[in-house]
Amino acid sequence: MIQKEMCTITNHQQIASNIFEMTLQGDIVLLMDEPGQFVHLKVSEGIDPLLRRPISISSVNKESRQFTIIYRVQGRGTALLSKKRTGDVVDVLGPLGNGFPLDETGPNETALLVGGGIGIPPLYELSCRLVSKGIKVVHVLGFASKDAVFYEEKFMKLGTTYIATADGSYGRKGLVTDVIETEGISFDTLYACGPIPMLKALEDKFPDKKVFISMEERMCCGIGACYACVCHTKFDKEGSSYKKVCSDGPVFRAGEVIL
Amino acid sequence: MIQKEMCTITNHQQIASNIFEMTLQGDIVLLMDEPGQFVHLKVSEGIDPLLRRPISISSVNKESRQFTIIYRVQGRGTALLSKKRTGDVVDVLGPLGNGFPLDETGPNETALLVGGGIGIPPLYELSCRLVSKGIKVVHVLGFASKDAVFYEEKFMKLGTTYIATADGSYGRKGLVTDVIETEGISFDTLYACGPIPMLKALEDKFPDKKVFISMEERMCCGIGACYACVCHTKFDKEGSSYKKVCSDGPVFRAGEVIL
Amino acid sequence: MNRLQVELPGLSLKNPIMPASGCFGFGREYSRLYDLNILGAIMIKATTPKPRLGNPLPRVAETEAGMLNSIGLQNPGLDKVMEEELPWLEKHCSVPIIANVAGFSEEDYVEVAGKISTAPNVRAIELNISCPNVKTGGIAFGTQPEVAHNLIRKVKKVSRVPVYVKLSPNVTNIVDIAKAVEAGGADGLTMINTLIGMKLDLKTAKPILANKTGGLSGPAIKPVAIRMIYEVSQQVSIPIIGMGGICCAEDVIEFLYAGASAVAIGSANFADPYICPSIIDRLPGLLDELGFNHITECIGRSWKTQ
Amino acid sequence: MNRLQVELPGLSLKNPIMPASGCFGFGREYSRLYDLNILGAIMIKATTPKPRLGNPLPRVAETEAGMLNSIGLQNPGLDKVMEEELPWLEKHCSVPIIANVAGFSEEDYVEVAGKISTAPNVRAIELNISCPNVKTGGIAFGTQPEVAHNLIRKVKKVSRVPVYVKLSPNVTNIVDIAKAVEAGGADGLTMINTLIGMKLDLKTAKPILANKTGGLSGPAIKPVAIRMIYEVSQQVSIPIIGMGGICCAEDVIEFLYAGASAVAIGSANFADPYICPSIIDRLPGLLDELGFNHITECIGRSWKTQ
Ligand SMILES: Cc1cc2nc3c(=O)[nH]c(=O)nc-3n(C[C@H](O)[C@H](O)[C@H](O)COP(=O)(O)OP(=O)(O)OC[C@H]3O[C@@H](n4cnc5c(N)ncnc54)[C@H](O)[C@@H]3O)c2cc1C
Ligand SMILES: Cc1cc2nc3c(=O)[nH]c(=O)nc-3n(C[C@H](O)[C@H](O)[C@H](O)COP(=O)(O)OP(=O)(O)OC[C@H]3O[C@@H](n4cnc5c(N)ncnc54)[C@H](O)[C@@H]3O)c2cc1C
Ligand SMILES: Cc1cc2nc3c(=O)[nH]c(=O)nc-3n(C[C@H](O)[C@H](O)[C@H](O)COP(=O)(O)O)c2cc1C
Ligand SMILES: Cc1cc2nc3c(=O)[nH]c(=O)nc-3n(C[C@H](O)[C@H](O)[C@H](O)COP(=O)(O)O)c2cc1C
Ligand code: FES
Ligand code: FES
Repeated sequence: MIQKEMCTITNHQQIASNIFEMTLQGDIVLLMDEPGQFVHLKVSEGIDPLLRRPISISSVNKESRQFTIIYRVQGRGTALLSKKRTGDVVDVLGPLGNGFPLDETGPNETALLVGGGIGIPPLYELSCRLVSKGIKVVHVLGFASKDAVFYEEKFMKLGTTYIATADGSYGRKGLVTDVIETEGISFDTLYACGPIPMLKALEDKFPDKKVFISMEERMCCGIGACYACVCHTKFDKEGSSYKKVCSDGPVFRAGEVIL
Repeated sequence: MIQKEMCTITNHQQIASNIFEMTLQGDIVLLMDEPGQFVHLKVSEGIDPLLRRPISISSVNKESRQFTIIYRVQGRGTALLSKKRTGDVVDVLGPLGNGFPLDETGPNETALLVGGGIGIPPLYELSCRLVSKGIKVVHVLGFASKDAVFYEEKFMKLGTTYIATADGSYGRKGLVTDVIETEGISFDTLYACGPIPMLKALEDKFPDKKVFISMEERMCCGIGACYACVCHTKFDKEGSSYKKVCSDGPVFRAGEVIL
Repeated sequence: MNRLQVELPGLSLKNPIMPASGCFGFGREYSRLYDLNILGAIMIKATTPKPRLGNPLPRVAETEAGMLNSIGLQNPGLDKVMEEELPWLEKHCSVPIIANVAGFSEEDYVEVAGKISTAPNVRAIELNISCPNVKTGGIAFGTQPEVAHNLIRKVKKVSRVPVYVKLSPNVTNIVDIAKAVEAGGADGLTMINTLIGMKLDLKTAKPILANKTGGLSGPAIKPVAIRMIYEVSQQVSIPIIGMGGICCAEDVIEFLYAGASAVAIGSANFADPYICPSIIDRLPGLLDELGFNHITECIGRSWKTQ
Repeated sequence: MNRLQVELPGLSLKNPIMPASGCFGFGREYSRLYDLNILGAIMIKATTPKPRLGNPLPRVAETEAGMLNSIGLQNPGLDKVMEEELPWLEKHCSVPIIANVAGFSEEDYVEVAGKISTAPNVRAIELNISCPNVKTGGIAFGTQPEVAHNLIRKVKKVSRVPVYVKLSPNVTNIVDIAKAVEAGGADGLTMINTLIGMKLDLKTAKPILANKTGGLSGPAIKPVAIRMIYEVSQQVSIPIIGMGGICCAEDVIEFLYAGASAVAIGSANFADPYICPSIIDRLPGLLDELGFNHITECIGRSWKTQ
């Protein structure tokens, strides 16, 4: 079920350079079942900006009816969001889309969670859920540079965590794929969220593994009605078969859609 | 001189139904010399709404660098203004236009100040200044109804004050012109601000008196450059001679412009 | 008496509010949010003879008080619309459906209009001669009065339901087109489709949309829509369904004043998926405030002598 | 090296920023706020042969991310502009002046262009064949390629300075008009003028503007302006001064990317009277951020192969 609710901000803080963590409270939380789903936020009343902004749910607490998002200030919409104060309300539509499948990894198996930048937030709830099912998790998290790093300790509490930065200013220098290779990380299932080149590299590197990726596209409706976010399937590159990132995704099995 | 300044709200409260009083602080106050001038406010950052809003200066305190405006929530712009909190800043352009002439009334003469609705605010500073020059002031203030009445006591402290309401729910029932007639108020100079029909009635009623009126028109630039607020002069009804309300007014001598 | 009831050729509307074509798919998604039966009608996504994948991504870009789209008439094709989408709609709601008919040649339009108008819940078709996002067809039919005229005559011959024609605002003289369309036999007009626009990326210097240009919709275009409806409604005698930037009940009244008899809501669904039901809820109260008994009293009030 | 210097026919601009015609009067008022010498140029208010009072009030209405105006070419007339306004400008600043020339017949345009181009500080004229707010003349010249072409030939004969022609966006095919104007001998284009729009009053049901329709300007029309400049700049070889909704330095770069060589700022002056100086201040830093040495590197970057 999808709901629209004015949720109250219970916590809002900057956690890295340009990165904010916001916790919101409302009944909508009771509907949030799959890690990897997202919410569609109206960051201001009125027409400026006009459209909602899709942001992943990064953690959920049903008891306190609170959920958390982590976002980077990118343009006007996220800049306006970052100015809101605790106690203000935000218009939330959600939960939207299909999340990461939890049952594709068995107990005692290992899940590798790979995230890049603002693709990392949804992996946090995913990791919590996998761990609570007795699954071993390994995280490889890529950031642009040291000052963009967030949630390192939180992930470390859940499992082994490698940090890579593009400029080498923190953790290992290089790409997440380099880290997986040099560390020789072995796993049963791979869950990934981040920039398309990263997703592509992972797909190419592990053609025989169970790999799940989460996609990003520009959206309007967020619920599958407007055809803004459509991507081709590998099965039918030119034809009329397609997937909508907002309602069929954002999580897909690797190979399902063309990156 | 005209200045643009981000002024800080030092006080903001509702003083009647839909009517708010806001006090702002800034160096711009040092330029505010003539009662009847106005400021041009940007009520929000960004493009919604796009244009500034003209609001009269209702009182000025140069020592504390504060000035006060009184406004009615009319549409989107004033509604947004009314949501600002003490400590917030407002983008103020001003002071604009020409105010009421103080030297047209001699000491020991009587000035009649007639205001209707949100035309009343600029009369407050005017009255203070006239009184400080030793001039006797009489106020006739018209409101729609009882719940719209504001500043009655403040005006009473300065001089005799009659209140009229259109629906008779407070003070005398009827128009300000009725009050002037039934009370047989005599005066040397008349200063008026309010709806056009009121200004017209006053002009017609006192053709031989010194009458000064303050006009309202939709504005863009507020400084005389865009020709949005132009009105014909009585002297040249059809021709190309004209006055700009923003920069030649808003205060005109009765008869100068066509109402 | 239903104060919101409006009667138009083929369409008995219990209120004048309907989602605009392309912004509501075929109704399935929004049916998860609210009961579609509350709507006056539904304008479904453009249908072409064959399935279409549409234009490459990105297909949407936000602009000041508006948005650009270059979806490019993506749709599952006539057969699937007839076999799956329309029957699904019929099963789930009893609201009149207005089928948006698109194509790349006269034959395309004729084929789709002929077949789709036989569906029991399709009460009218909306001939889309104004799509700015395809290279051939679409807007090419909507900018030349004669071409539009001929197309409509052909479509009228095959359609079993009234034909509304969707006009493009990207023309020098909208009244000329409207008159040609009326003379061609159209039963009504829908206006306006999107203005052609573009947005460039500050970093790459290239258009944000893969298709380069897109259709501008949203509040930004409302003054253009109002002006065109005001002009056209005084020059034709067929009714107009108005659209272009409607965001609230007040906007609906403004469109009716201008001369529209009903309205469609497009981009505003994206900002608030419950916008149609909220507007419908609000209308009776707004009529009270404005002193109208019945919503039809608003129609053309900006130019009618009272 | 001045990184913001742009050379155009008749105009040596120390930066590509100028206030748009009609939004800056004849410069006097804004000179009270800042030194006009910092501007690249100034486009003065339209001038007609005789003084004009313009249209009745209200003449302006706010819309979403835009505004409507129906000033109607109010101006003190050619003689007074020659005798008072231009000499005042010459005395107070050394910036090139672009004189906006308007009229109701070919003779009007020829008369104003011939005389005003003799003023020593008028370095170019901007032929306003796109004013939507007067009943005859204005836009009538700007929507028909042939009419525009003939007018420009006549004006070119009498003008002592380069002639820029201001195009109307209210046309089906802007490229056709632009080509006709170029063929007529224009030295440059300025685009876009306003889109025709209308706003109705919720209470009275009547148009807010006394003139009923008005010209829509502001950020709302920016995507239309960008699209038209993108299309036209690839089809003509004369330079374009771009305008339509510019509010910040980033917008300026977008217009240059699209194909403009300089820009004019209109409605944004009303929101922030210091907008021109702020943009001029910000441009060098923005060029650094984007990695450009010189502002001319931005021109046409959206379509030029690098
Ligand atoms: C399913 C999904 C989940 C996401 N989760 C997160 C998250 O957890 N944290 C986070 O920081 N960001 C996330 N994003 C990206 C986020 O939506 C964009 O950064 C944001 O929309 C930018 O808005 P803006 O107004 O700041 O930027 P602007 O550039 O001003 O936005 C202009 C327009 O482009 C769209 N847009 C710009 N960048 C993106 C993008 N990368 N993806 C989609 N639309 C974009 C905006 O939504 C808006 O419509 C997610 C995107 C998707 C699709
Ligand atoms: C010189 C001057 C002094 C004024 N002083 C005061 C004052 O002290 N207190 C007060 O409450 N109001 C005053 N007004 C009126 C005030 O400017 C309008 O009420 C206000 O602009 C409405 O804005 P809005 O966004 O709430 O309404 P909207 O109706 O949403 O405004 C839409 C547009 O119309 C313009 N507009 C609407 N009504 C008026 C109006 N009456 N006059 C001018 N423009 C209008 C707005 O500025 C805006 O551009 C004054 C007007 C002028 C010209
Ligand atoms: C994403 C999107 C897709 C659209 N698809 C269609 C379409 O398939 N057929 C059509 O006639 N109009 C289409 N339109 C135009 C709308 O129906 C409507 O005419 C236009 O958006 C103006 O209304 P609005 O401002 O309320 O959005 C589309 C608009 C948008 C925003
Ligand atoms: C109040 C006003 C008056 C205008 N007067 C003129 C004019 O006299 N001549 C002209 O060519 N354009 C005139 N314009 C159009 C502007 O020069 C400009 O082309 C248009 O407003 C688009 O730019 P903007 O969106 O930056 O305002 C006027 C615009 C406004 C808002
Ligand atoms: S955003 Fe509308 S279909 Fe995905
Ligand atoms: S508001 Fe621009 S001239 Fe008065």
